[in-house]
Amino acid sequence: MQDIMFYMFAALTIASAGVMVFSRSVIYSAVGLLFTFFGVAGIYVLLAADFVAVAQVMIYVGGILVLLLFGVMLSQRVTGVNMRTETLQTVPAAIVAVGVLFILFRVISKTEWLVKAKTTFEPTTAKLGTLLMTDYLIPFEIVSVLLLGALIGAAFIARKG
Amino acid sequence: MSVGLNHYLFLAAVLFVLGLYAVITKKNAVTVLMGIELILNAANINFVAFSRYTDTDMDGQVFAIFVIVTAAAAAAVALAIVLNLYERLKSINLDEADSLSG
Amino acid sequence: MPVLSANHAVINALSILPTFSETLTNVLFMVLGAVIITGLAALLALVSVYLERKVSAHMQDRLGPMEVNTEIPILKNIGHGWAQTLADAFKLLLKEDIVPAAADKKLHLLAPFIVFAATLAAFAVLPFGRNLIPSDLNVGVFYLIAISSFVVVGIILAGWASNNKWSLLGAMRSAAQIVSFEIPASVSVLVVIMAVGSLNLGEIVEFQEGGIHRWLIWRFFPFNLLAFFIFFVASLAELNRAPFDLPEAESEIIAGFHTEYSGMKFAMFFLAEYANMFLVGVIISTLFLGGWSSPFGSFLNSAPFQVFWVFVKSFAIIFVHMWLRWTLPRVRVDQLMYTSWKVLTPFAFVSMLGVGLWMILIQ
Amino acid sequence: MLYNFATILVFLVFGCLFVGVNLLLSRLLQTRNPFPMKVSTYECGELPEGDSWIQFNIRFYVIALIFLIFEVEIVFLFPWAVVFKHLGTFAFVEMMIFIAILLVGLAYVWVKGDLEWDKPKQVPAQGLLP
Repeated sequence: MQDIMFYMFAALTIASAGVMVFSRSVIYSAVGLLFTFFGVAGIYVLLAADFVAVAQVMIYVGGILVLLLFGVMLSQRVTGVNMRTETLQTVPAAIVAVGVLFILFRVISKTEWLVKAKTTFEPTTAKLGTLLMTDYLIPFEIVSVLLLGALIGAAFIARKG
Repeated sequence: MSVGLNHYLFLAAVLFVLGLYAVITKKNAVTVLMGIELILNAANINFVAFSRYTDTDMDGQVFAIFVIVTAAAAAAVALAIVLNLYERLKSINLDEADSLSG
Repeated sequence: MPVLSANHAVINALSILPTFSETLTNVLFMVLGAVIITGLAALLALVSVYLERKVSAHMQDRLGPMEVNTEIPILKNIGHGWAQTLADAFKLLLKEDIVPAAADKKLHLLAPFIVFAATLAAFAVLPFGRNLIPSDLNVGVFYLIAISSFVVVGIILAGWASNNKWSLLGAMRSAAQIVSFEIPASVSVLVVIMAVGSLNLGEIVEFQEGGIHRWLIWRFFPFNLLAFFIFFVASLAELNRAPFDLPEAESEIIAGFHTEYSGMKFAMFFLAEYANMFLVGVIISTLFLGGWSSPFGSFLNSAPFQVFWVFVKSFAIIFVHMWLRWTLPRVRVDQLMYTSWKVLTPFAFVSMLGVGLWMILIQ
Repeated sequence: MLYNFATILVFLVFGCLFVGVNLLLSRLLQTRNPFPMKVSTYECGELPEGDSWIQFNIRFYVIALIFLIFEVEIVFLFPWAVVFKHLGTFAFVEMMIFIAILLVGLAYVWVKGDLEWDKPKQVPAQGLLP
C-alpha cells in the first residue's frame, strides 16, 4: 500500500513539475508548483516526517507560492496574452539536463548506501523541538538573524522600486 | 521490488533536473525562481530520505526545515529584486538586466 | 519442486490476504467518514445560511424568509420558511453556469475545487467526540493552519482566472487580509499548545475535561483570555466577515473574487465559506472552550452529549459572528492593517510571553 | 500516523469528487445559452473599460513579505511550544532571543511606514517652498 502511495505521489510530483517547467504561462507554472509542493509533502509523510510535511505545505504553499503569485500580479500586465514566459537555449539545456540526470542515476544506482531503514512511524514534533533547542541551537538563533536580514533587505529593495 | 532509498533518490534527481532545465531556459525571472524552488525541494527530499534510511537520528529533518527557511528568505529577497527591476526596466526578462549601474 | 513452489505461492497469497482485507476495511472507514463529514458540512452550511438570514432579520426587526415550506404533512407545520435555503440550493443547481469569454476556462474551473477540497480536508481533524475524530493527527493544530493556505491560493487563482478588474482586486484584498491575520491567529494558538504540550486536538480537549473551570480560556488569567480574544478577531477577518468584509464590499468591488462565478461554481464558494464558519466555531471551542467536554464535569458527558456540546459551542460562536455583523460598521483598509499588525500581533506575543513566564515561575 | 494522513487524503479526494459531481449534475440540468453579451466581462452592466490590468500597489507585496517571514518564525515556534513544559527556563530564554530579533524587523517596517495602507502624502521640504 505504501509503495502504491509512493508511486502516486512521485507521479503527481513529477507531472506537475513538468507542467511548471514546460507551460508557457507564469500562472500555469504557479499552479504546477502548487501540486509539486503538495506531492513532495506526501513524499515526506511516507518518509515518516510528519512535521516537515506540514511545514512544507505551510511555508511553500501558504508563504512562498502566495508571495510568487503576488510578485507575478505586481510585475506584469495581468492579462492572458502577456503572461507568457519565453524560453531560450532549449537544446543545450536539454543536453545538459539529460547528461546530469544520467550521471545522477548512475551514481545513485552504483553506490552502496549504508541503508538501515526504520520502519516505525513516530510523531516527530517533540523530538524536533528538543533538537532545535539543544544540538541545533546556534543555527536556530542564526536563522532569526537571517530572517531579520531578509525582511529588512527585501522591504528596503521593494520600497525603493 | 519494494520502495527503498534509491526510489526517493531517483525522484529527487528527476525533480532536480527539471528545476535545472527551468533555470537555464526561462527568460522570466519569476519562473527562474520557481526552478530554484524545485531544486531546493529535490535536495530536501534527499535530506529526509537519508534521515529515514540511514543510522542518523533526525538530523536530516532538521536540515530540511533549515533549507525550507532559507528558501523562504531567498524567495523574499529575490522577488523584491525582481519587482525593483520591473520598476526600472518595465520588464523582468533576465537578458535585459545586464547593467550593474542603477 | 514446482508443486512445492506453487504451494508457497498460495501460502504467500493467503498471508497477504488479512492485511489486504484490513486495508480494505480501513479504506472503507475513511470513505464512510468522508461521506458523513461531507454531508454534514453541506448540511451545516445550509443551516448556517438560513440562520444568518433569520438572525439578521430579527436583529433588524424583520421576519426574514417566511414563505418557502413544503407540502409534506409533518414538515408543513414548522413554517418560518425553513426550506428557503434548500430552494436556493436547487435554484443554483439549475442555473446556467456562465463562464466569461475572456476568462481562463481551466483555472476558472480549478479554483472552486481547490477552495472546497481544502475546506473539507480541514474538517478531517476536527474532534466531535472522544472517539469521533476522523483523523486523530498528532500535528493537528499545525495542519489546520497549513491547510488553510490552500484557500488563499485558490482565491488568487479564482480572481486571476476571471479576468475582471473587480475579481482580481477582490482576490488580492482577500489574500492580503487572510495572510495578515494568520500571524496573530497562529501566535495566539501557541498559548494553548504551551499549556497542553501537544499539537493533537484530541489531547487538547482531554486536557480541559472536568468542567467549565478547566477550560483553557480561564488559564493564566488574563493571558489566555487575551489570546482567545485575539484568535476570535483574527478568525472573523480570515472568514472575511463583518466588520472585516472589505474583500466583498458590494458597494466598492461588486462581490470580490467570485464576481464572475455563477451557478454551481458560485455555490461551491458559498458552501465553503459557510462551512468555514462552522469550522472556525469548532476550532475555537476545541482550543479554548473545552471542545466536546461537558461544562458540568462528568455530568452529561457521554458520547452523544459530546457531539451535542461541540455543536452548541460552535453555534454559539457562529451566533456571535452574526451578531457582530449587524452591530459593527465595516472598517477601512488602513484600519484593517492597523488592527492586524499593530494591535493583534504585538498583543499575541505579549500573551505568549505572559504564559511562558507564568509557567516558569510556577514550576 | 500514516492512517491519519491517508484519511486526510481521502477527504481531499472526496472534496474534489463532491465538487465534480455537483458541477456535472448542474451541467446536465441547466439550459445553456451563451451569447456574446452574456459572456462578456461583468462591469455593472457597462461594457468593460480596458483590460483587467491594474497596477497593484507595492504594499501588497510588502505585506506578503512580512507575512512570509513571520510564518517561518511560527514554524519554529510550534515544536518549541510542544516541548516547552519539559525544557523550562533555558528554552524560554532561547526563544525570547529568537522572537526579539524578529520583532526588530517588525519594528523596522513599522517605523518605515510599510504597515500604513494609506501612504502619507509627500510633503516638500521646507527650503523648497516658495
